[in-house]
Amino acid sequence: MSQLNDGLLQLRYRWSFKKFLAELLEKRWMDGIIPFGIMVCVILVFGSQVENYFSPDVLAMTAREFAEPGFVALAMAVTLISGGIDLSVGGMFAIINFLSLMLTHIYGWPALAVVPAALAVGALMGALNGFLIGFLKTRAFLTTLVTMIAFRAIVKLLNLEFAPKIALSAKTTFYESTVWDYMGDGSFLGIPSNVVILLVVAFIGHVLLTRSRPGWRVYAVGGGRRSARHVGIKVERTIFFVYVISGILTALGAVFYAARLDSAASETGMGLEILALMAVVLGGVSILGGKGTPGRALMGIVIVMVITNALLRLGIDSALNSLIQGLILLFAIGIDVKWLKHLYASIEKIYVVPTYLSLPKALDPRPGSGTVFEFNDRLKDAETIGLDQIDGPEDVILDRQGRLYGSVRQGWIVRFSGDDFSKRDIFANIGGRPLGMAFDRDENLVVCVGGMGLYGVRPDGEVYKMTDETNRTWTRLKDDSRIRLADDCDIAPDGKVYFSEATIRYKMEEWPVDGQECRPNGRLICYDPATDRTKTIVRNLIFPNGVCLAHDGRSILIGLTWKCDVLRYWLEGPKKGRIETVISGLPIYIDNINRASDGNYWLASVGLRTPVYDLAMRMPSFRLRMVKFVPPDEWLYPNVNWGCVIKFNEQGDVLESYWDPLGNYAHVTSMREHMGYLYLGGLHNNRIGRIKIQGADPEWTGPDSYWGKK
Amino acid sequence: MWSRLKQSLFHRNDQYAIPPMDGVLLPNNKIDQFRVVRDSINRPDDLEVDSDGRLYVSTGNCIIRLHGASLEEEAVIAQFEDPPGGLNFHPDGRLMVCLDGKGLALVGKQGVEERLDIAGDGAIRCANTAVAAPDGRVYIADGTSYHGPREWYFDLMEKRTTGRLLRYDPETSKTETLLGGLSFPNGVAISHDGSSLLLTESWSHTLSRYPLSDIRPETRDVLISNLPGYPGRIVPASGGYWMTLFAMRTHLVEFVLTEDKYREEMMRSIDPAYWIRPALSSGEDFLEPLQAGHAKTLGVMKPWAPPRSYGLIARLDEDYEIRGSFHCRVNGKRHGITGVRERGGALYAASKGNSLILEGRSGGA
Amino acid sequence: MNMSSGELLNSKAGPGSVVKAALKSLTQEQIIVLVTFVFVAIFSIFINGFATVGNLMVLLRNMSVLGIFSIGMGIVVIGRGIDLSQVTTGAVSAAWVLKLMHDGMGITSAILLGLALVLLVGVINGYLIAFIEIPPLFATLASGICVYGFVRHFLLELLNNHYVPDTCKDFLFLGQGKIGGIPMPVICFGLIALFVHLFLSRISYGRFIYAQGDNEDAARITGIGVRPMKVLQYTLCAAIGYIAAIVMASSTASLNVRIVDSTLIFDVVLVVVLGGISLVGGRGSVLSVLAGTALIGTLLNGMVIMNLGIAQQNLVKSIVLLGAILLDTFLHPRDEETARQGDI
Amino acid sequence: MDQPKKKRVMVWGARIICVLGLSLFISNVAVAAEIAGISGSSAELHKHYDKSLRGKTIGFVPLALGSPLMGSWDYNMRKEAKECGMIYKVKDPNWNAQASAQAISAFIAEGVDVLVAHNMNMQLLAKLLRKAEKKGIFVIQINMVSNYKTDVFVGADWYSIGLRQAERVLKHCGKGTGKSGKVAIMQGELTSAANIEQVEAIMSVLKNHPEIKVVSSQAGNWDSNIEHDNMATILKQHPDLCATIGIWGISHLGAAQAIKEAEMTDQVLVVTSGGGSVQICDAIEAGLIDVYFNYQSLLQGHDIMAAAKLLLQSGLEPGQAKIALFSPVFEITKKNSSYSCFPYPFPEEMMEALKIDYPFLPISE
Repeated sequence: MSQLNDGLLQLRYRWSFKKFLAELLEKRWMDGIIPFGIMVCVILVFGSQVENYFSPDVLAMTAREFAEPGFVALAMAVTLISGGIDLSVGGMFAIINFLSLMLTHIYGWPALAVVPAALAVGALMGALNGFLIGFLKTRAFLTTLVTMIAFRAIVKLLNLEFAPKIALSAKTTFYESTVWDYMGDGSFLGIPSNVVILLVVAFIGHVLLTRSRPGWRVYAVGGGRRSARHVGIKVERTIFFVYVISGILTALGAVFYAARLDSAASETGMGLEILALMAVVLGGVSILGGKGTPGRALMGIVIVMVITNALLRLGIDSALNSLIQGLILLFAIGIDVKWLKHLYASIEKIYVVPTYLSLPKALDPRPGSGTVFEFNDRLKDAETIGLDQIDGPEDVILDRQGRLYGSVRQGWIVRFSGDDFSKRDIFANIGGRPLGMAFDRDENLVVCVGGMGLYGVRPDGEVYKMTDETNRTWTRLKDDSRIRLADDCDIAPDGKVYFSEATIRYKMEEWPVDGQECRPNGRLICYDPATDRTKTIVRNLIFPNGVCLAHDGRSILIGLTWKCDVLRYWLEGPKKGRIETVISGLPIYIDNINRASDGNYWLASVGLRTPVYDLAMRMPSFRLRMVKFVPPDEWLYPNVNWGCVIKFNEQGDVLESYWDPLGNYAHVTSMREHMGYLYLGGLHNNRIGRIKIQGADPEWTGPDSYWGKK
Repeated sequence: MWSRLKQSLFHRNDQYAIPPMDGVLLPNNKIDQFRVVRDSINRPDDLEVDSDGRLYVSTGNCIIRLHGASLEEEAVIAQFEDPPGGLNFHPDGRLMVCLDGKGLALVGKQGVEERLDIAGDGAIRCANTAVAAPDGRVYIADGTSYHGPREWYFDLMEKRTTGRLLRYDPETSKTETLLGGLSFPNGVAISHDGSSLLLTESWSHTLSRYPLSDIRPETRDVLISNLPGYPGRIVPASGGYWMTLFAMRTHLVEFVLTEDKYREEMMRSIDPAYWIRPALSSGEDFLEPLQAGHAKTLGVMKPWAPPRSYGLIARLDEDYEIRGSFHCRVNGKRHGITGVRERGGALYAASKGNSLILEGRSGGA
Repeated sequence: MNMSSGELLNSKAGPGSVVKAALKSLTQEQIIVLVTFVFVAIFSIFINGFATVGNLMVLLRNMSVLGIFSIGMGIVVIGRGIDLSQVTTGAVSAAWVLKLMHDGMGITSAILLGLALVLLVGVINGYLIAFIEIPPLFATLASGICVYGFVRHFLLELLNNHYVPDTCKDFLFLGQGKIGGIPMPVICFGLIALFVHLFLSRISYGRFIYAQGDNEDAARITGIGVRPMKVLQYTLCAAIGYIAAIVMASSTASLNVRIVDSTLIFDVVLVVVLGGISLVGGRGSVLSVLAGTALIGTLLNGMVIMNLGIAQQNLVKSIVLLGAILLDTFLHPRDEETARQGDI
Repeated sequence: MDQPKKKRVMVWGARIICVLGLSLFISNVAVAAEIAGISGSSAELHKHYDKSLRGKTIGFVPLALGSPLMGSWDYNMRKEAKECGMIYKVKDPNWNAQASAQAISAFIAEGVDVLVAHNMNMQLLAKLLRKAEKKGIFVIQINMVSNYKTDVFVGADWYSIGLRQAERVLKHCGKGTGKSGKVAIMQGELTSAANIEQVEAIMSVLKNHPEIKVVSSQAGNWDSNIEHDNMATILKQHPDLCATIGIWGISHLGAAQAIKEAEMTDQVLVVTSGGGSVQICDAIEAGLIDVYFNYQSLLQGHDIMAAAKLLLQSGLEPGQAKIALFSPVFEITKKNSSYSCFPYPFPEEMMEALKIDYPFLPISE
């Protein structure tokens, strides 16, 4: 009954919407998904309202009208991303429009010459903004506001001077030029010419911004001028060029506008800046800078243009129209601000999702309990090696020459040599957090490095990467292709490295949080040096930690820390690829597993199960609230101050246990037998210990048992 | 359910209500520097000094007297079937002894002379301290009507408020209940001017004062509220008072106190020794709950780890302001201080948690 | 800020710093006043009919509306904000008042209704900025568009031009009347300037605005309710803008809502920044507004007499404003270290 | 050749075009009638009328709604379209160039039968209008002629208005009047066709009279506030100003106010022009404005509809006809101001007229 009950509870907590949501929000494309949704809705809603909205020629017409603001939106987007803003786009737009008409109508330039000229002038005007904002460090908003007024005034003046000429030059009422007309009316495969150009430009811009150094600089500057400057980016220059580009893009739009309408109106581009601003913000380009892409800007412009255009075509009166636009703008910016402000906080809030785990009643380890786990003092007089010379040797291992290696917090592999291990040197500096280790056939040291992956160290101390990613699980929302917390490894006779990844949801230093969550977040991965391929072979394990190849080399043992189980994964034989439980419900939290000389296995315990913690494991919501409301330093923990080492046999019977009453080996995360001695390491210990084992084979060494005598 | 709602609505502000150990309560190691008068003495609970400077200790099932230059000599002066607790002299020279579950005993020249175990509306289950006013009437802090002093933590984890303040009149040998529904009244003392009565309530972390002439709930005057620990006994000092805090509050315990489902299941199914609760001593048994801060790194337990047990004596001045404090921190071994007395310049403390009698300089706080 | 610019000063030796030191000895108001005098002198010499008492009075009169607007804006800018919806709100509300009077409502009740509307908008602005934390620029930009659309659609029946009906000729006194030969607009300007000056310099709330504008976080830490303060600022700004709009409407006996599309709001910002109320907040005073107003007034008046077109006027204005902004950044350089993100 | 003469020629040219157009159009109707084999009876006419009009759509793109001028157009078109069973659509770009372009192309896309465009300037919509005609839509331009001449132009004859304004000013300030002869011109939008023509007309007259000095000619962007301030300045500078000419009465009211404030209403002749809404007549009553040339926007609205009806019945292809209907212009002064203006905003009963559902005969074959 209770079994069934447990099962049900497990199911109930297995899948969690909050977990799904948290991992969803983590996705970078989430920022883009919202504007996209809005866009689709808007198109459907208004499209259904306006008659024959989707008929090809109408669509083409609309698209043509969208394109020119589209360019301006791109310009606005670039400036916003760089942490600025360009309100003078409208003015520039008008000037360029007028200029190109002047050149075509009055001076009769060929269109092919007009375009570059216009772009050049646009760049020039942008350069003015850029110089003021970038180098003189004026405030973007006011500066561009002023230049906007100035540009507008200039347009007016030009207009007074030339508009009548353009207008009254009767014979050139319509400036005839195939190129010009193509720009204005032509289309390519049914797509209006300016739309084609817009898409091309947007694509190039996207690639440049998101995939090239200059682009990254723009994002960096927008994300934070200070940091950008501190990392040595030339902020001034970057900003300058951003505004130049903004000018060019605007100019491009204006030329197309001129080609389409042939109108030198001084009202041209009135309110275009607002339109563009609205668009890009709606598209999810943050006004706080450093966020957004050209693609999103285009989405935004589509949204805005659909709305305004539809409102106009529905004959909505102008006032209501502007009211709606204003509300949309307000809404968009509000969302934008709030989204950025709260996104990460809310992810933090809901990321940890504890699940239900019911452990069987544990054997009593207390003194006088008479169980195999009964507390004893067998580790009391262990010799200490490298006392206070070593910071947390998670794993220890010895090579054929009897040198002792420890993987320590600083990211080193520390080596002790000499007959009393008095000589200490740093064998290799890998970085990350080196954890489990194993020697391969050629005496390369294979190391699991927390936060980095699986690395190898040649006998001469040269470090080389073996793998740091595996095949992604497509059914999972969270990208688990990177290896975040490789924990312990062992090597099969065929040279394949089997290693455990404790959790894919948390970083190295967050492992206790995973303990609170207690989800099957871990997995067993196999790396084959021969083919250099990495493959996940077992998923959904609860913090798999120790990995040890069975003596016969036909199966591997996996220790699940929080589940207190030892599993066996068959590499060959009838049960090949199958998993079976060897031991379940130990009273201790399992860490590394290693071979013993007598054909049994050593198992290190990182800590003890306590009754209250077991109870907490059966009350996920309690743990959730604890993680939320209690300061991390006061969280309930497994008792990691009393570690021990136990020995068990192939059948999974626990044979004996070793305890330290002094607490010098507060917790033991690893142990190796070597020449009749047992060496002890601990994740937070300040020493390596060793004790003489009664009745152990004094000749036995790890490498021999794996790769035979040399 | 409501608590759940409250949690979600009000962001559990109560979680952050524990004041930091700061200012006059800044942790130090002064208790660790005390001289050990006796060790391996069986869980001493309270101390009392007589006019000749002899030290009376309630320990195990008896009262012993320590005397001599450095208190090296000792004599058993009374035996009980139940562990004795709070000690105080009655003006008539008899020693008032609180007995676990058995109320009060007055010990005179001929040993136990008088017993008081029923008080008006029920047995005195948990007499923590008894103190006599100058007029000879005895005020008794009866912690709870459910458990004896030994099981104080049951009372805490059951969130009971059944404590009483009783007054016993030797003349008429009448007992009356002055106050009820207190949350574990622990220490009771008469102010220096003899005009008012001081009372500590452990579970509400308060020290309050009542005018001796008129003790009613209405006349309560809270002197200190929201202490960072659970106040125990309070005794007069030269120009002030000593107050023991026998254990500290921790976020985890406060949290568990709000988690009814978990708490009840824990109390139902788990050995009390391994509950999440404050204790007088800790660290011996490895099935005890462990908190993140406790994890040893490089073989060291951090002194600032969350205290399951702690040693703390606070010094109050005439105006009941805390002026200083003696500490024994988490990594120390002199925890659970329940009794304290001052004699001359010396301060004697009983560490019930670690079964020690300690002597320090009273001026040190 | 000052300190850091001081450091800048020390760090950069050379002619620039010398000039800067010289300039720094003057406050920006003083500089502007000087410039104004220069302009006045030039105009008086080269433009006949400028230096007449009558013209100067006209100059004052024409500037008073802009001046009133600017004082309102000044309050917000001192608090490190900006209100681009001020003119819009004021104008449409005033138009509504005219409409109401046209529909037969009494002057006072109409004006009070309009005021209520404006206060509401001010509070909403403040809320958006203080509580939803939308940058002022965008919040007021958007709210301006909203208010314009809302009032025009629901209250003005889409009419652009609104007139003071014959029944309410008294209303015209506000803009056209004279007291002791001084036109009412000038008097309103004076009074408001006085009140706001007292508010900013004598009342604790006024001082708080400076504190908040100078360093919002510090202000919050010292226990000033920064958010309510902001709401207060934007409400005040809107209300003062409303007064300006009323005066404007009354002086031409009509109001065209399209003034919203004009560059008036930019003129207001121009006056404020020019006068030395830096956009970094916490600087300047009503006096700065007066100085700025004087300069712009002189310029515009002179340009009108010189018969320059609107376009030319705008060009000149924008150049002057550019100069002002440069001066501002030169005197109070933006401190890259403390500059907040999105603070554009 | 010099500007004014060229202009005058143009205008006369326009008038001739107009006359020719009308005759052409009449002949067309005759032709059409013949083809339709109509005997000439009213019923037959009615049939032809209904057939060619009913259910046809007419689209209107003003600069913006909400001013008397465009309001009255909108009103009349709405009403008359309803009367003859046509569908009337309006899209309001509210002074926004892109928007009005969008509106036009939207109408083209939706395929209306008649398109009425109020052009912001001389060639904003030119290209689109040509496109519309190519697509088989009749295009009527109002008040502001674009440099692409479409089927019909309905609107004020700015040039002649300008001439007449100048004449009035001459009469008031010219030779022998003994006035200073100083004249201020308050322009509107310098690039709008109306403005250009009218001002040129005025100048062409005034410049032949040396005694007249144009002391100021500034653009007020149709904004009464700007005109007010400008005028105030000008008056201070030229206290002996003789007359002011405004292009648009509504905005010129600002200048008039300024004159009133300066108490120079009697001295300064205020000449302006416009569509003739009631505010103007009030102003004339009040003596703010002296002479007002009213091109009667309500009538223009009617003309637009008339032109639309003609085109639809004429059987012409879009782009064939070139017709100009210059609006009749009335000069309003104090004498006739009481009855020469239309109320705006329109009174209820006028709005009621829009709500009527007119009865229609079925179209009989």
